[in-house]
Amino acid sequence: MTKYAMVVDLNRCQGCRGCTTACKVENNTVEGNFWMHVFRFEQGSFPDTEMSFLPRPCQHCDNAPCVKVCPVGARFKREDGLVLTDADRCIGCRYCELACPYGVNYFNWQDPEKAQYSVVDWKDSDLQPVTDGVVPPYKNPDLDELWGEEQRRTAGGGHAKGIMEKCTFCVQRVEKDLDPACVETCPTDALVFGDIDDPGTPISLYLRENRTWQLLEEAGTRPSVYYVGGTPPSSELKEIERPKATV
Amino acid sequence: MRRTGAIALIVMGVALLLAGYLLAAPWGASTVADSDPAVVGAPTLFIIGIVSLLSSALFYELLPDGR
Amino acid sequence: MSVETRVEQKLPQGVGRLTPGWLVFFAVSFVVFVIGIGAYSYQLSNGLIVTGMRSTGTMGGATWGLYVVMVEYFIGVSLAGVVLAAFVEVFNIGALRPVSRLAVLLTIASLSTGVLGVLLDLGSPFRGFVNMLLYVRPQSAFFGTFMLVAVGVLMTSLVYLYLGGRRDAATIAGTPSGLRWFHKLWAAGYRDTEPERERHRRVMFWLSIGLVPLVIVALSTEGLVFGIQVGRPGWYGSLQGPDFIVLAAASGLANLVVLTAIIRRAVGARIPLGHAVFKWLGSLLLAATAASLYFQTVKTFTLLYATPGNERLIADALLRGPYAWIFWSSLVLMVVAMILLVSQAATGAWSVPAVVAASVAISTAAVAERYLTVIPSQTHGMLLPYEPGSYFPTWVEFAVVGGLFALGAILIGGFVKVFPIINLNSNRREVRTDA
Amino acid sequence: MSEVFLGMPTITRRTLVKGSAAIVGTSVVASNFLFKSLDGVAIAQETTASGPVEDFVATTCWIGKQDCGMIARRIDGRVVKFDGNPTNPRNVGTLCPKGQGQIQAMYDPNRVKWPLVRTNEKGVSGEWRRATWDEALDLVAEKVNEVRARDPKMVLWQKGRSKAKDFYDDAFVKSTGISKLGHGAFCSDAGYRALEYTIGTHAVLHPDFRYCNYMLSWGWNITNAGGNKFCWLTWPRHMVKARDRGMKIAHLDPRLRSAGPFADTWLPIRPGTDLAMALALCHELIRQDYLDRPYLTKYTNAPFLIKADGTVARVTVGEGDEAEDVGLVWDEASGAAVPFGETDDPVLEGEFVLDGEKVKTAFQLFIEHVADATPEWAADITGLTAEQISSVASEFGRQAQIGSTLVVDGVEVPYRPVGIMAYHMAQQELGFQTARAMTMVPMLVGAIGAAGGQLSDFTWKIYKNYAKYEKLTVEDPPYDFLLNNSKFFPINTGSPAVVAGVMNDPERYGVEDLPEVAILHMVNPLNSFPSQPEYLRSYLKFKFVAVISPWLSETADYFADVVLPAATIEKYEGPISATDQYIDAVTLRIPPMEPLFESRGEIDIYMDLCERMGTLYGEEGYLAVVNKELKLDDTPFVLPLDSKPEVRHIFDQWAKSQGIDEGIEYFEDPQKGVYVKGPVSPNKIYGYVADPPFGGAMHRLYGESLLDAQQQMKAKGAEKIYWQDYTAFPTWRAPTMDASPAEYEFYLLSYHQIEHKQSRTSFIPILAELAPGAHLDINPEAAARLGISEGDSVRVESHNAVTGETRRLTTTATMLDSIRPDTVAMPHHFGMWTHPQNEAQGPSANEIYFTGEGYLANTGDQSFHVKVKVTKGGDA
Repeated sequence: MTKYAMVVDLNRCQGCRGCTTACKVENNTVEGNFWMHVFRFEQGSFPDTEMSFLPRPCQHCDNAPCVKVCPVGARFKREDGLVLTDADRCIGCRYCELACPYGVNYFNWQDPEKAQYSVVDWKDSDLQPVTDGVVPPYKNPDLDELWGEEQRRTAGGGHAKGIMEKCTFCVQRVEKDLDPACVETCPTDALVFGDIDDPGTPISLYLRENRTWQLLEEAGTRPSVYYVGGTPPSSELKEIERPKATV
Repeated sequence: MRRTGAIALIVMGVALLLAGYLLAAPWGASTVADSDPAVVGAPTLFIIGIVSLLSSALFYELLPDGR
Repeated sequence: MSVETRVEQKLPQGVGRLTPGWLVFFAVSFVVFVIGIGAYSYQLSNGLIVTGMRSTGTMGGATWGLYVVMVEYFIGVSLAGVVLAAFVEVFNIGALRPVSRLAVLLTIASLSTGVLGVLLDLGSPFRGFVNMLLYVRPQSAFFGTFMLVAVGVLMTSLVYLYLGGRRDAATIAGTPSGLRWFHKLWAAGYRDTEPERERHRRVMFWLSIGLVPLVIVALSTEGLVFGIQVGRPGWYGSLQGPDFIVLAAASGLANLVVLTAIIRRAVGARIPLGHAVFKWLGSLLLAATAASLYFQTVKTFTLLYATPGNERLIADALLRGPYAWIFWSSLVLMVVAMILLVSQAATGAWSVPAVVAASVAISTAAVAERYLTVIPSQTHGMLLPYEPGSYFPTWVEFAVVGGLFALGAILIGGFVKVFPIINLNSNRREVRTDA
Repeated sequence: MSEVFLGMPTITRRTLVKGSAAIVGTSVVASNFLFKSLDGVAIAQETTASGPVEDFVATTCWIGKQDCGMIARRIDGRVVKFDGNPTNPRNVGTLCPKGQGQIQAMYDPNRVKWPLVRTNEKGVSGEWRRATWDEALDLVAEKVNEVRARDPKMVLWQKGRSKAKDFYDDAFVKSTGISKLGHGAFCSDAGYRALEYTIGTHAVLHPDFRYCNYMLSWGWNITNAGGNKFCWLTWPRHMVKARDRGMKIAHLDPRLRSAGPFADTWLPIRPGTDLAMALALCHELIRQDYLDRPYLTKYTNAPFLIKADGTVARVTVGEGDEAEDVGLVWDEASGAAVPFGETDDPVLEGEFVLDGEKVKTAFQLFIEHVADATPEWAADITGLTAEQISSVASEFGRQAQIGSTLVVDGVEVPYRPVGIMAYHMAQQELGFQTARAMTMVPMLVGAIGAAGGQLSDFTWKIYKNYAKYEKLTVEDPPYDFLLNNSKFFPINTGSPAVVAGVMNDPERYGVEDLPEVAILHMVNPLNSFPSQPEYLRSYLKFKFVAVISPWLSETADYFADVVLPAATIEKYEGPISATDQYIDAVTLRIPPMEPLFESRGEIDIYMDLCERMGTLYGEEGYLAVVNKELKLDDTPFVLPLDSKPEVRHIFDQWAKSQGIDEGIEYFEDPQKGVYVKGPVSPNKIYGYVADPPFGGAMHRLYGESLLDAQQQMKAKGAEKIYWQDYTAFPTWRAPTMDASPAEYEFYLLSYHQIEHKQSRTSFIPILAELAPGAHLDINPEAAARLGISEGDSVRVESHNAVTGETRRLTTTATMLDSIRPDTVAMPHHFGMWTHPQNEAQGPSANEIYFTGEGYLANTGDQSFHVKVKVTKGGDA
């Protein structure tokens, strides 16, 4: 069996948000939606302060609260560990978002084209010959495809108003044996992705050689994301340099 | 007749409720199968079951007296 | 209009008689309803972006807002009516029999608005309707809302209303009027024979016996929607269900009191809605309010002792933070209502305005309580150190909620003009005299 | 194209699998129709008969400084994603947020789409008409040639940053003979000058991350910005690996944010006091005897005998043409002064009598120079504690393991696993001498060019300035408009701010001829350089300004007569070094698409411009310089000088000249893309084992020519503020800004955020989303005193301690505990206005910095320090 998981090595993470950007480009997510969010934290007061970073993808929990509450089975857990959202099934009740203690769900509050960094006119007529009018111009056709054995539209579905979406571990890349976009781009290799059922993969090695912890272990969600280094976030932390997340 | 019909509707209702429930997506959150009903539309059976149960009352009360 | 003039003198309780006051009431309700539809169409075409709701976490919003607050409120309100009617039936409480139809109607109206509210809140409402029929999962608490509340309770209430009104329908079906076809249809051949009465009593008894647990279970799932959430401080806990039910009972009775008072005033003193009814309702309200206040007090004390950490986030938000004014005002309203009711119970002097005042206070507090259940755990209950969020409804949400209230008003207001709202057979003599 | 309802394939498959009734499938299709019409949520999937065609192109990043290798994924020829190229040693398949985000920049319809000609007056926001390339190029060629005919130097070519190898820029400048200005004065150039002067390399300081165990991260913006030679990405890669090995980091910075969690020790030093800190470290290293005497005596001028007048005691060695003046050192054995090199063991410390005159070794003078620079003394100045300073020095000395060696790839190299990482540390008034003082810290322990020690450039190639600075010349006016060899800046970086000052008041600087035409290539002085008012006035004096840029810069908006649209990434450029310092590699930028709109690659633009100016062909022409710079001369791949080549052909020739048989196709191949030559030899990396050692440069601990320049400047009547920092050793003085009144209680710093690259990314929406706009970081303690809280609008007013001028801006306060309470800081990426994304981004700190006396280093480099007062309120 294949069981995908991710390691986030906080001893290496620079908090650069390259992962966030790669995710946004790969998955064409709209403004304000951060499937991969990177917290930047500060704690203490001068001169005894500390800073830390914390990338927060979907935790792809083995005991996923979002899956349990989904009324229509749009949110489901695959045997290989991925927790996905069927864009054809979702009714937009946002119950999964309430159930998730990590805050990883993002709803399409409006027509995605309008939310697609519309300060720039992607429909500009001089751009049309190159892009054929697609919005955004880097629109990834894979997102509209059906993926996995279950053949459901789980890669974001090209986004649609009124439905929920979240990090997919880049199912469209994983199915092609590629790393998720965030992992691929991470400048300091702080993100590791792979099959933890296979002892020979780099991630299995990483898990054997490092002490790990998980986000909100007490919530019993059994995440598929393992953190190395750093410390679990506490309420002492103050988030700084927040992205513009309002829509 | 009245009683039999009502009981039949109740039995059918309970059966449909059970069927609807059992054929709906099972409890569980670890497989793709957990997200799908065994039969698409199983919840509709459940609703028909409720309707059947309630119609037993209507049937029982509304069925005209035999002449 | 000739038809009106003809029926005016014949049908009881002003049925079929469109008074100026009622016309104004209905017109206003209709306008508010149409505004609600307009606002909703705007929401439908632009997406939920037009509401104040936003994603939790990085976006710092509440993903469930006023709609869900009102859904919780409406569904809560629905509890009391049909349960009261069932008790009246099972325990044969004669004093309350006059209002049992109104009670069931209140249930139907508030359930309809509540269930509609759920749909209005969906990002994809039409797909939501269809996919619920095709896929709804028992593990999700929404199964309870959809199957048990929306289908089970609502349909049972309709059957209850229908069967309970059959005798009255038969009574007035003899009166010639433009509505006679309707009353005849309702009566469906009822001739008030003893076997029929006996069958009716039997059906109503068993229906009531089945109904009460169904309603309790179904409505508890509304509390469970939040109670099963491990990921939200302030939500997880077995008390969410009972807490919901107790407040539901109080808010439902409060609404019933207000409605009864309105009907009494509108239809006139000739109907059997004396102080006895208000005494009963007031006493029941007192019991429900006391229980609710008890829950509320326990909750407040628990919050005061919240340890630093997750629950403290919510405690601070409620007791001292941005929600403090709502929290404390709702508590004050409950206490004021409690004082009003207790003082009347103690003296035995029940005054309609005082009971109504207490009811309005309780109903308002209930809305506030539902708000405090739904919203703060989203804006201030993130377990990861997101910045606290905020939520304030937009005009669209207010307009849509206004439309829901208007719909409820139209349902009830419309019903009283086509069917006697007060049980004719609860006190046959009076009714006959009246006729 | 046909539309297919979404649910259909799903349902069909499920129906088969689950065996449900077909009617259900039908109902779902029907319901999908409902959703589509009612909810508008059904997602239409567009399919073509053949399906989309996916392919990949190797290219390099364009947005930042170091040009990481990338693979562009294309769908039907449209780029949908850039990923890192795994074969590129520099980024090994990774990309930073800017690298990822630039895809939006490429498609940005707010780019300059076609040549623009101004239709309104200059000095205000521009109005434009669309022109053809022919018309625009003819116009530029005509205006430039008009001035060139009189004096080519009066044409000023200015560029922000040359991407890739700057051969095509150089070819333009050289073939036309015009003047050139870069961005260095606003960068680390004072540090470059200091290193060129001190050890001869054209670089600033970075440690040998491969072996370093203890690093002073001195103002290095570790998690946000680049460093010496590399962009951000490569340095952090090296750093995290070093930390995996156990390297410790002591971080000197008024802000902790720069290091994030990577500081093992944080020393929140007061801005502008680094020179004092460095002197105190030297003091402590000497006191604790952490000295590498063999290095100091063999490779530095420390043992030179210095006469009372500050000059080196010299003797002429050799005869005739061979004759040269050589410094004298004291030979203990013979008890006499001998020419350097004639004794293996010259005396390092001491005072001697030479020809009846007292002389001291340079090192003796240095010891005396830093004798008073105790940790306690520096503590007062730097705001640190004496213990902190002393312990850093001890750790640095202890970890240096003086005397040890390490075998690297079979070569035995002195091993001093300590070093300094400092990039823009020189951006202060005492910048040049600060960088020199900082270099002396690793010099004392012999870490320069050692394994694990202090590196600077990737090789030990000695830069031309090293020899030039042996003797500095100060001439009489008139000066050229760059003030070369002037009494103001005997060492002169060439600053656009100085040029602006000169243009505004030529008489004051003794300048007669001012430039008349400017060609501004991807440069935006009005926004990106401090002291906006200087540019607002001076750039109006140009009779003609041509701008080459993909976007309409603020400078273009106000001053351009013609704007020529340059392509972004979609063009050929190169060659581009792909080394990570330890592995040698080279690559090219390959256009992943045709240039968008009517934009063109710069090489095309310059060739066309030169053709019209008559400077393309011939022995002195553009193509001839290209041949020379790309080393195509004397190869079979030399470009003919009489025909204009395709740009792709130029690089094809270059690739073939490098022994790559496939030519440019090698670089276009996504499987290849990068030409990896293999590991760099330790003999190139480590100065001790270079041939000759350290490239043959004698390390100048003692700055004889600096002192000499001071004398010359005084003689020519230069003001003290210009000559005071021309001292033989770095000498502490309080920076001029400290004379501002006490109410200007804060030091203002501006800093770089990782999401942005200077001022050319803040309009990229996806990056602006992550780092949205300007704000003022302020310590909550200081803020509370001023009644300021998070999110408040604040007014920041700067004060020029020399002229008394004040400038102000309004921004939003952000509470940050990890900043000194006497320091406030702003990101420097904002303050632009030509792009719709710029709206509400807020101002740039550059608006309130000053330039000129007190705010320029003695090398003409810009200081990014100023004292400000902060008050609540102001117009938002």
